[in-house]
Amino acid sequence: MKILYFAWLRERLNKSDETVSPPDEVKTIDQLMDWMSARDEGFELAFANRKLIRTALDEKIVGHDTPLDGAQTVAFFPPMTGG
Amino acid sequence: MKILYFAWLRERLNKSDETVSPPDEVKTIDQLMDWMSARDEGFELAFANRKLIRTALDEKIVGHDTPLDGAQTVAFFPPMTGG
Amino acid sequence: MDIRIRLQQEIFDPGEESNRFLKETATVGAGATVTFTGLVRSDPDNPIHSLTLEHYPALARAQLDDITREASTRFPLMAITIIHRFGEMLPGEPIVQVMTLSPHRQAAFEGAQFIMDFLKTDAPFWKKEKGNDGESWVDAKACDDRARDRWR
Amino acid sequence: MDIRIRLQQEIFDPGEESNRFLKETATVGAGATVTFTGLVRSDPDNPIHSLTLEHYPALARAQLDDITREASTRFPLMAITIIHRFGEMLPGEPIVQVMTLSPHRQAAFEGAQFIMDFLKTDAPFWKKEKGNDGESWVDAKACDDRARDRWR
Repeated sequence: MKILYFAWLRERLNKSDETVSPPDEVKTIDQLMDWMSARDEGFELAFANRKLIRTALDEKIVGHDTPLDGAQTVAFFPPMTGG
Repeated sequence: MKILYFAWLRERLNKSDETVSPPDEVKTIDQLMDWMSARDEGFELAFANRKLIRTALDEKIVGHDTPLDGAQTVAFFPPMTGG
Repeated sequence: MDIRIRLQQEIFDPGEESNRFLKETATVGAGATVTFTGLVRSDPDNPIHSLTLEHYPALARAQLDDITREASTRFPLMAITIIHRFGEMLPGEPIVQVMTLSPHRQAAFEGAQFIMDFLKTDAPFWKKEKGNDGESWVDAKACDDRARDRWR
Repeated sequence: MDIRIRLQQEIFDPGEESNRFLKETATVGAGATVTFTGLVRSDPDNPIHSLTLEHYPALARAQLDDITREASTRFPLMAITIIHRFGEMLPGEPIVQVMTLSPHRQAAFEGAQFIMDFLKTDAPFWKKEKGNDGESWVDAKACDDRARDRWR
């Protein structure tokens, strides 16, 4: 599973993407964030305030409670500020 | 007193302006239209439906009950359709 | 506030006017500009050959002065330009262009909309269409009055 | 419906793009076109040196596809073009341009406003400013969420 980071999340984690293989019991985006926080303190700190984190599964913006359901790509990013 | 006509009023009356000297008892635009209707059948016909007539006194759009109050120019025209 | 009003018979180039507006009025504090352009519209099933706009020059200028002044008190605008043509024009040609500049997008949008809504009903221009069946004056539309009245 | 979406690093010419939009999409039934241009804004008292836009290309395209499709079902539009830049840009430069074409002015205005309101909050672009005090990410604004939510 490919993970993408954008904007200050990318800067704070010092990487724009990584590949992870979470265990089968990680079924939702929330659970993925829990699992990644447990294994990586940097991730835990950057993701401490989850209200600031937006997520997309396979190029579709979704809520944190969405099932991963075999998604290839999970993207994490702050609220958008384009235009 | 100069009278200006625009759009279909101008066409119907077959003139774009004229100069008139109404008597002193003609004090409002309504009364001016009454006076002009009495002396000119063409005017009376064109001004039959006064709801369709808009008026301006000295380059200011005003209602029919406005006093003439020494105005130099009275303009009559249909509802505007610019833009 | 930089307010410019041009009444002219000659055709104008919409994009060139937008660029000139930006070049002549934009400062570093500007964040948004809106250009509205009204075009001579024709119905493909009942085409018009031309559109003629009659106007009352002195009153048109006075009304557009009032409308732009009111827009500049209601919305935080940095500049407004209105170009309005009169005389005869062909389908597809621009009739009117309103441009606004502001720090923020809502003001730029609402300023331009406000100006167009009032211009439609309160500026002394009258449209006459020439088509297959001859000439006819365009009727004022109730929806234009309603569009204006929502700002009151 | 002619919908075009361009994401590009290069600067663009606002007026030239408006003219191209009209030239390539306008038919005789068109009566109104609106162009919104967002500019890199700087505060004269605390100027920025540059603005950098980061984006998520595949998601940006998908979101702008959705937003324009939704706009075209809500408003009687004949054409929409969006140009959005990414990368580094200087104060005064255009960031984004949205153009709409319609038979009627309200649809052209509302279509462009709708697109901009959703683009601001739902398209994956992130702004970073470089100023006298170094670099900082621009915060999302609650007023942008409210502007979007009035369409719901």
